[in-house]
Amino acid sequence: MMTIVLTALQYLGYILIFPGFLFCFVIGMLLCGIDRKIVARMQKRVGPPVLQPFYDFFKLCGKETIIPAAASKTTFLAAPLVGLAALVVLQLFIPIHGFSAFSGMADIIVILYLLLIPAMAAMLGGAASGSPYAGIGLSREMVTIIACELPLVMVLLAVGKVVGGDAVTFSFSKIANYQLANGSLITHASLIPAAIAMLLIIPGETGNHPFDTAEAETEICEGLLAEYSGAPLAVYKLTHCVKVLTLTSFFAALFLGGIGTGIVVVDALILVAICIVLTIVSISFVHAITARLKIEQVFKFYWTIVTGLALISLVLAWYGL
Amino acid sequence: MFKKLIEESTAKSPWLFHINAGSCNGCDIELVSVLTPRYDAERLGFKLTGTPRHADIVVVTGPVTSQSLPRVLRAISQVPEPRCIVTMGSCPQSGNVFRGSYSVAGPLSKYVHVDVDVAGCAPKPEAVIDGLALATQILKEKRAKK
Amino acid sequence: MSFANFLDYHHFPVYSIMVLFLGAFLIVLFGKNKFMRNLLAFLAVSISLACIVALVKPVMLDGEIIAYWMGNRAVAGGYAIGIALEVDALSLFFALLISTAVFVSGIYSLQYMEHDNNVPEYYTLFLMLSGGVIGLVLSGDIFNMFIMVEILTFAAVALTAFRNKAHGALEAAFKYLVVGCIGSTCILVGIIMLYAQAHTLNFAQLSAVIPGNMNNATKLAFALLFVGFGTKAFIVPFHPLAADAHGAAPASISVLISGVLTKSGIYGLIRLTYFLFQTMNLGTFQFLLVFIGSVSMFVCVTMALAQHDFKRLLAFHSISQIGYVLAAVGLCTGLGFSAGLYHAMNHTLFKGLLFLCAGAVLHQTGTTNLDELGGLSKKMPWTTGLFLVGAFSISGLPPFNGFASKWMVYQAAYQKASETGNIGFLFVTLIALVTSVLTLASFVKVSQSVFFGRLPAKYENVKEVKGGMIFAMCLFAILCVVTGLFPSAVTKYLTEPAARAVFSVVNYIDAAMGTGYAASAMGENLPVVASFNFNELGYWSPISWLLILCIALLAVTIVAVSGKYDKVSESSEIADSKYDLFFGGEKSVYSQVGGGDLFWGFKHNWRHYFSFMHDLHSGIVNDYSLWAIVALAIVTLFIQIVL
Amino acid sequence: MIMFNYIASFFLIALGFYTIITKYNLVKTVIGLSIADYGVNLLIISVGYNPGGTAPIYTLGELTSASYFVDPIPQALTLTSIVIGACVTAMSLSLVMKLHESYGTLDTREIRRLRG
Repeated sequence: MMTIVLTALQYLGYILIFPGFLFCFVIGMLLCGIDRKIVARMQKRVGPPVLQPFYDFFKLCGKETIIPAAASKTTFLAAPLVGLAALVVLQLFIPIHGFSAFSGMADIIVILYLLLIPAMAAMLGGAASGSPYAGIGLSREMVTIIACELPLVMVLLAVGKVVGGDAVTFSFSKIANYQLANGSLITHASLIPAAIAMLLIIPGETGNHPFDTAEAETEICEGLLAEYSGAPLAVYKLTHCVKVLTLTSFFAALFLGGIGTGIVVVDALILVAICIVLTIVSISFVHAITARLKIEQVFKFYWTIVTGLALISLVLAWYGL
Repeated sequence: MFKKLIEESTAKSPWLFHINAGSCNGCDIELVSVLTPRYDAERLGFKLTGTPRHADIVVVTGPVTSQSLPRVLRAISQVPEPRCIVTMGSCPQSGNVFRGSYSVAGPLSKYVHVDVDVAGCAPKPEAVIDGLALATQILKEKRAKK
Repeated sequence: MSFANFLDYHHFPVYSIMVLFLGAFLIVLFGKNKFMRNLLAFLAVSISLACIVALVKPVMLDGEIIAYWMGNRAVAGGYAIGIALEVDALSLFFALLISTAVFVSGIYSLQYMEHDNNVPEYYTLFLMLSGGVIGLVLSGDIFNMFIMVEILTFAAVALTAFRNKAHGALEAAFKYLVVGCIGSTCILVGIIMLYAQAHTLNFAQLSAVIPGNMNNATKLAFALLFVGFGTKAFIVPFHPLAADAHGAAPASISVLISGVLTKSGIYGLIRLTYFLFQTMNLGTFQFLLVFIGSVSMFVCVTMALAQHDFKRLLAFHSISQIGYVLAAVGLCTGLGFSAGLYHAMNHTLFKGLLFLCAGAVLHQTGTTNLDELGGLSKKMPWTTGLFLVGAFSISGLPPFNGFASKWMVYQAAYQKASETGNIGFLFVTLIALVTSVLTLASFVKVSQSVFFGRLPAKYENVKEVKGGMIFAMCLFAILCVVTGLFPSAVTKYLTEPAARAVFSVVNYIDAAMGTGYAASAMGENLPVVASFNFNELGYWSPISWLLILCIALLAVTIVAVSGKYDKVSESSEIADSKYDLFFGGEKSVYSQVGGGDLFWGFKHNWRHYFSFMHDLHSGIVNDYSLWAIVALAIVTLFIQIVL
Repeated sequence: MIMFNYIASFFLIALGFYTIITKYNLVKTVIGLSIADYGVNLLIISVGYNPGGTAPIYTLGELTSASYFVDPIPQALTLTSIVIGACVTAMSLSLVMKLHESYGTLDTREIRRLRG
């Protein structure tokens, strides 16, 4: 009896503290804060404090939540919560150097689909608000997802092929074990284009510059979030931050596995360091040096250049180079 | 403790919504220059938003023409509480050179409660930042009173 | 003969067909009375379902193959003289999902059709259609299969034209009739050519005789039968018919056309390729199936993105999903079959649900035009919720059933690609995944244009549909969730036995013709089946995921609610500009991005493709017939070359 | 001789299909369907034909290895097929009538509200 309770508590701890909510909340916000600071420094500004996302979050919690008369209340309020919960659950499946809170439950293709749920929640929430700006935002968000999906799939298939050989695999644990035994996959020559493609996918999936057409505040009034205010908006902002963490740690699990000590705390810190570096490289640098693209340019970019990179990787992996 | 946290955060993350009520664009340009590297209001947490639903501070420029008045009032009413209204430049405060024109309905304070007036034509960026900082304090007080 | 004899389960297949035809007949006689008619229809569909369900244990679980000779005219002298019903796990699998769809659609019809004229005729045709399809999948005689195909085609054509005042109903029916008849003619000619070769019409005996005696005539027969059943499955290039027919028919019939008729076509194709001609070890032929499947998947999903009508959009998706089934089945691996059949089942469930939702919208608002509707979620909350279940299922969002089967399809394709070293199968995986996300896109479009967004003023007084219709939709929704949450149970008890049945042709032949017949008739031609496995590449446990999600969601909700998340400002009746939508400060008017204009960024890059496709689907019956003939020519050439 | 039957039946089927594809009149389309159907019927009956065979009627005891008759099954199939062909014609002609009522034309190129 005692052991059951302890096990339950342990898993509850996984969900709520590490690598669940608390970890996601703190690290995700931190990554976004660092991103804003780095971008500011690159533009020769002082920039907001690193804790700025926390301030934004708590401020929004204290604001009034207005439900527009045209909105469907339940969907409008529930969508942000569902999106956040789904994203945090997704984070639980991503292994941290061999440590995986819930191993054997979801493989990389499942992760691909689980990533759609927060986006879907945001889209339904936006659609439920009834705003015409949300309609345009939804359209653009969906096109961005379509754009990212193809190269992302190719990257995953290439990784599965390299790890599994003839017996291709989608399994996370096999990928992790392979990297423990053979070193990080990024050292694998055929996967370098895939890693670059993945780095370019991260800002698209999170909706960061220059792929933030869906939330363009200057042209379509924040798109999907146009009618959100107060706490639901805070949840959306948090979801965005967690998404940055999820995608960077997904990258780490795919390409930078095998770096670690075996002690969970140390590994977590290493993961945080890796995520910070990845955020700076793939989000901040790209943000600072580009202007926002038009939506058809986003689509074209992903389906030509990024897909091309991923395809090179896939073909190389296929022929075992 | 939580309440305190929200109060502190309210002062540290004021988001702006900018309404042009018939301005000559002088103030609009100055407002944008506040966000440029030289003055960098983002270090204080300021951020321009695209929709009144996200805003804390509404910045109104221009003499409030009779065409823009209902739009301005509607947009201001859509800002969630606590909110703070800042007029920028002389126009929304007095009408400036447009005063007395058949098409000017201002000043704005006839219609809504204005929290901060930043005078000048156009105001210097330092003055704008000062006014906005004042507005964040008012915002914090409003939040605390609630 | 005692009464207990009638309840022997060996008789159940014939009961399940008879009771539907009998019901159709009785409704013609007594259908004037509303209560009588509803009772008869309900009894017919439920008894049929009960008979099929009762067969699950002996056939699926114990692996028995029931060969039922009508009038006890069994095999004599090595020749099948009588007419047979033969039920193996594959037949039963299809019969099960068909009778489920028929049952739910029947319940839905009771309230859905109450405002129409000529309802007795509707039920007659409805039951004829159902009986035809169940007869097709349970039949062990190839000419009987043809008869059933004709019955169901006629019933479907008549039902498509049933609301002949509706937009394009007659036109759709006529096109369907013409191309359907070309298909039926092909099937009949193919059957006759086989008969001329083998002098038998029994499916099992044909399966034993034909593969060893292939010549040009049998190859031509193969091509003819393939195209004939292809028209019934509406695969590319026959998909425009499906789109027209679904859009025009009453929603309860659209459920049958998409969930049942296409399945019967797929069933025919499986029987044809893997039993009659035994192409299991023929890589090039697998290529044909997989190619057609992939093309169907992609072409139809892009066509769906361009549609402005709710039901027409669903119709194109229907064929897109059939493409998944065909591609997976064409892979000819254990996992591929299991995945394909699983997806066929899921398709029946979620597409049925979606069509019923479309029917509910049509019933209450009188239109299915995406550009006119909007904001119905406030007026029809149940329908909205159920629609979302269906939409999530079809776009493969976990944990609904569409995900489980699509996930298996990807794995099967990738595994096949890796095993054979053929990079072509790799692109099947890619196309399948891209199709899946495009499917999601078009359902986002539907939810934005119909259920969310702004409510047009003319729909202010729309009400939720009645309980009976909601009940029918709930049945499908529950099945969608259940089959999604227990994928391992579904594969173990339903799809894997059916997949095994495909790989055990010899058992099928022996069950009908007597043990040892296959070995003696086929000699060294006995099909050698490469070992097949159901191993998966990854893992996915929906129950645990859902459990964790629930805990997480609960935690978030508790935190949120304790933080006064639900303390919101809502509009009272008094008009207050605070609760208007933000519209750049203007007074908000009804404005919504039209259904056709969503996803502009995608369509702009593909504009040449879309305009080409639009021109191609010209709507002229001559063109569609030409496609059918050209498809026949190509398939004939292909088969003559590779077989 | 029987070869001629096969050629004729395939010619009929091809002619029927040709009519369906090239003629823009609904009634002609229906005629095309019927022609194809007749071709199929001819094919079926020819398949069962045995040169010099007798009618497939016999009583017990009469059947010897030398007795030689026409295959009866295709004849049964032909009957079915003829019935189905009649149904097709009836059904499609009734649809044509209704179409003419609501569209005011019989030209297939104008009956294309559902497209794209």
